[in-house]
Amino acid sequence: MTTTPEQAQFDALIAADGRIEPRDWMPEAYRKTLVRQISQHAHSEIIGMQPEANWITRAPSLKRKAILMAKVQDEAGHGLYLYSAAQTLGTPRDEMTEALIAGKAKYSSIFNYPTPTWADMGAIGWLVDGAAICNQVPLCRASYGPYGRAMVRICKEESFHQRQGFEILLTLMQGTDEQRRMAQDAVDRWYWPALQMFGPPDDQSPNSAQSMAWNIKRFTNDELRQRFVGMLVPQAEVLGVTLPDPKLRWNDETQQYDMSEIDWTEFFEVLAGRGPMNAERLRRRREAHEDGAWVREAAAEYARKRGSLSLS
Amino acid sequence: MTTTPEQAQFDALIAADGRIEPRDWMPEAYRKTLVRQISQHAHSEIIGMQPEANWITRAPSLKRKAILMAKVQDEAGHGLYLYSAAQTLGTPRDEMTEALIAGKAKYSSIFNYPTPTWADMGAIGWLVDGAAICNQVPLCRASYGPYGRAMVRICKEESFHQRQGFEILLTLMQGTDEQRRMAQDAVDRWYWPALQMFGPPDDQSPNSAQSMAWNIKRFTNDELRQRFVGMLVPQAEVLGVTLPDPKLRWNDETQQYDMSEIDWTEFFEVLAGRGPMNAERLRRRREAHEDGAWVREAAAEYARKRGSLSLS
Amino acid sequence: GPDVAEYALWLGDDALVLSQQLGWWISRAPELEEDMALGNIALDLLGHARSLLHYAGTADGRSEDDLAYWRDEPEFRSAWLFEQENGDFAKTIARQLVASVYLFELYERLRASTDETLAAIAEKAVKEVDYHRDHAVQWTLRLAGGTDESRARMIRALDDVWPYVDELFRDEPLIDRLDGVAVRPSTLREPFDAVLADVFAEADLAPKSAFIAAGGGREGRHFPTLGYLLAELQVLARKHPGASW
Amino acid sequence: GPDVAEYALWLGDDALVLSQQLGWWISRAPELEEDMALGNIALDLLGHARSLLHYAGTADGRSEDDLAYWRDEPEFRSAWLFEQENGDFAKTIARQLVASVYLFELYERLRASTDETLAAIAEKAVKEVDYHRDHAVQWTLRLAGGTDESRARMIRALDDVWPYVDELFRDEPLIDRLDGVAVRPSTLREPFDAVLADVFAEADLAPKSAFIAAGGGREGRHFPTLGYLLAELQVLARKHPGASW
Repeated sequence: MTTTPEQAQFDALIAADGRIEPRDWMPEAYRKTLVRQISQHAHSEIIGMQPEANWITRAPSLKRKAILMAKVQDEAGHGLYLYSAAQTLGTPRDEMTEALIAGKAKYSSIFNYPTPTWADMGAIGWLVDGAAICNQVPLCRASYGPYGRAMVRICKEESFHQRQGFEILLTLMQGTDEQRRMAQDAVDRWYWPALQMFGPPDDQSPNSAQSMAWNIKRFTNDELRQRFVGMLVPQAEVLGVTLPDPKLRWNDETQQYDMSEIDWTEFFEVLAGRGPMNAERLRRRREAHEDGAWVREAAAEYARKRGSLSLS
Repeated sequence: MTTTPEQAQFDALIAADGRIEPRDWMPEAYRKTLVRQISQHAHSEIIGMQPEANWITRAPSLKRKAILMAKVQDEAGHGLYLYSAAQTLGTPRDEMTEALIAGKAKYSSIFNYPTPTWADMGAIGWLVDGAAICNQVPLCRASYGPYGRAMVRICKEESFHQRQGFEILLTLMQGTDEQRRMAQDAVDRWYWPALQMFGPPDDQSPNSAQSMAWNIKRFTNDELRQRFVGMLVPQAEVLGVTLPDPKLRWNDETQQYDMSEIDWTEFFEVLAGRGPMNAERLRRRREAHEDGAWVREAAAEYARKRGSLSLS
Repeated sequence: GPDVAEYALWLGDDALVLSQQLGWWISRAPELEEDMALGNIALDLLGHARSLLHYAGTADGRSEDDLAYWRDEPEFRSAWLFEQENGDFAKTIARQLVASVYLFELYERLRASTDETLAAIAEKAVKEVDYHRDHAVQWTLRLAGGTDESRARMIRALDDVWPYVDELFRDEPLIDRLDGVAVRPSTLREPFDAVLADVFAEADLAPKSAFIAAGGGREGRHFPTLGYLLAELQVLARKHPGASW
Repeated sequence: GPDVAEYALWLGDDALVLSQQLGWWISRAPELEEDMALGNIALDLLGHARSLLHYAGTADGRSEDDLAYWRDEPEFRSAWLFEQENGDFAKTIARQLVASVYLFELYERLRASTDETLAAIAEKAVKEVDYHRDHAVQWTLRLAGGTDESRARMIRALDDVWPYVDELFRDEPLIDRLDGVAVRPSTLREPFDAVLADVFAEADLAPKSAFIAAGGGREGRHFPTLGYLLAELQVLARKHPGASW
């Protein structure tokens, strides 16, 4: 198999850690991988609005309500940037939305968990956004330009969200007994699912190597997971919460944290559609999309009429 | 003007306090008066469900919730009997419903008031159902058979509802200070509108005479109002609530209660569409009707298919 | 004992939550006959809930109202099916179909419980639930066999409740401790499926979902709707602690 | 003084109630751009509510959260327009159109208030409300001039909010006591009508209703939706008296 000139140019750019832009030639597999990853990421932002929207109307103080509203709204914004980045690869937003609603597209499995208490707003910020940041910071250097640039903006906001989550938990931990219990319970529920956000162990992650070769991914799943836990441990101490892993401790020899083996059974159960909220997340997205169809049609029709008016 | 034989027979029946049945001949004006009165009464039952339905999901004990649900459900039943009685006069239910939703039909103005507190469930039962009973008991002897018979059944249930309303207020009056205040406040709000349910004073009620001549109505507005107040006074003493009329007292000379002059300004304001809930009552009825259209169409279509199936 | 009380809570909370949701329809149904029918069903279920909560409360001296108004979300024991929102009329009917067929099979067997109170409650309830079942079946047939729109809505509604069917038939550890007293949920699946198979055959329906919800109501983990439902149910009572009504 | 505080509550409660309702749309809007736009508007309004409630509370030492979470329904001062349900998107837009045109005219004049705090709040708010007004106008035009369905919905929505317009422009006795501080509501009616007349002319609309609702929000008599809205808004805070968040 001979290498085409375009392929050679692409390879050279990647080798030089340069950026691929929308008009550049790229291998089909690279394009496909990116569309899959970026649209998954966009869907995750959109579906991820739901667990938090659950508490907007019930937030326990006006300040927290404002922060939460702004956060969920940011997620809509992230979804928009990401859909736009994916669109530069030739896939229209509608098509991605249809795939999501039809259950044919993936999104981060973490959003299939419910948010039964206010403390979940803290735990999601601290743990879920925290894990997302570990995953995403390296993506700011992803080889595909529009993706990398979208991630720069997103990461800034995410780290703000993580701080707010931490602050919610801190306030709860300094509050009443009931509030402390609420915070610890939320950490207990979100800790393992957050660790699972980095994906299966490296030896079971077949697509990672290609993504790393293409400079889309920069670190392995296990590397990122370690980095995340390293970040959490001192913060947990400040909070006064216990991370629910009795085996968790620093190992001077390996220079990383020992931890219990992750139980992937539940992860794969949720992935297979047997988590708590899988059905509801898609139902709710579908409902919003379908209830809004007449509005989108009206806007399109109005634009069409105005367009033909200004042309006539 | 000569009297036709049918007219003579009708007049004789009325004179003998007999009953007119659907197949009997009747004057057009009699038919029209009845359709108007019965459909108004039906609409009042249906619209009257809304102020009470407002508390079904929030009733403060399961027993009260059950009683309230049963009551609102009874009102749907009353609406059904009355629409059926009106249908025997040749007006289909659909037509009456359309007229209601289009704002072309009247219903009792009392249901244009809101029910901001639980005590309103007591005050409506005691005062509104109480006034309704005073109005309706004589209607059990109305000359039109189907109407009189519907009223017999309705009156039985209404007097049960009135007792329940009284009991709600009694419990509140024997409760905490806040509950007592709530009860008195509700009585203050509903007392005058309830007295207005009997209609304008006799000297301003032009249609009464004809209705009485036809044995539809048996007592004048003022007679009924006096009877109602006479019933309330001892019950208010048992409850320990104050009726909000400083001039209210028994007059040995006239052998009836003296009372303040009724301020009809508000009554006519509400009647003219400037009450608190006029718009909302119709909007909500329209919404239920329109949201249910696809269900009624489905039922009709299914029945049609089954019918043609069993015929084939 | 506490185990029987816990079991009574399971059944009582299912009935209470469903009743609360159906109560919303009164004054909003597609026709007056349905205001009455759904009202009737809500009333029957509220009756079951009251009997069951009253019985559950005898274990530790709490009243039906203590249990309904003063427990927080994690103390409730309702299954997720009952916690699904009313949605449109088709969704309400789909939920009713699953709920009433399940409850009928449950109460029919619970009549033979060695616990006399539960047996007596079941004896009364089964007759009422039989009517609820008939109501749901008739409407399922009408909507599935009515217009194109009603059929589409009915199919979607069944698909939407389907993920919550599985939880109803899980044997929790409590069941093992209540041999002869409780009905083993797993034993109800076959008769449930058989009844639904007949209905679906007649209506030419085949509910499906890519999902089976994890559930967890029996352990106090609830569908997000429950928090809102309880906020509304309890708001007035909680504003007046200690008051009688 | 207490009169200024009362006036701040009027405006603050209007903003709080509307913000709470708009917040529901976030994650449920017809398109992502509207999740963001409605979220933005809700956030702006919440900002106004916080400033105004904070200021109202300085009169007697209550915090914005004391006022938002610990007052009961009769202590709220919102007008009925703001208490109207979200309904469909057209209803939300119709409510937004009336609310934002009214608020724009109000805040524009309130900048000249002799009360410096109110003037400063108005100075900031008027710019944001200008954007809200533009958003509502654009959508009114789109829906009225879009499809047959959207036009029918827009007409119905405007008719449905119309009975609640009148209350906004009534001069309550409080206003007489706040000469120079408060804006006299009746003076806003003419500019309000003028703006809407332009919009309606462009959209070929003519809202009408046989009804003018009595209202009464400024005296604590509210539309029935408010009780439910507050139950949800306050449920968590009230479960934990004295807690910080």
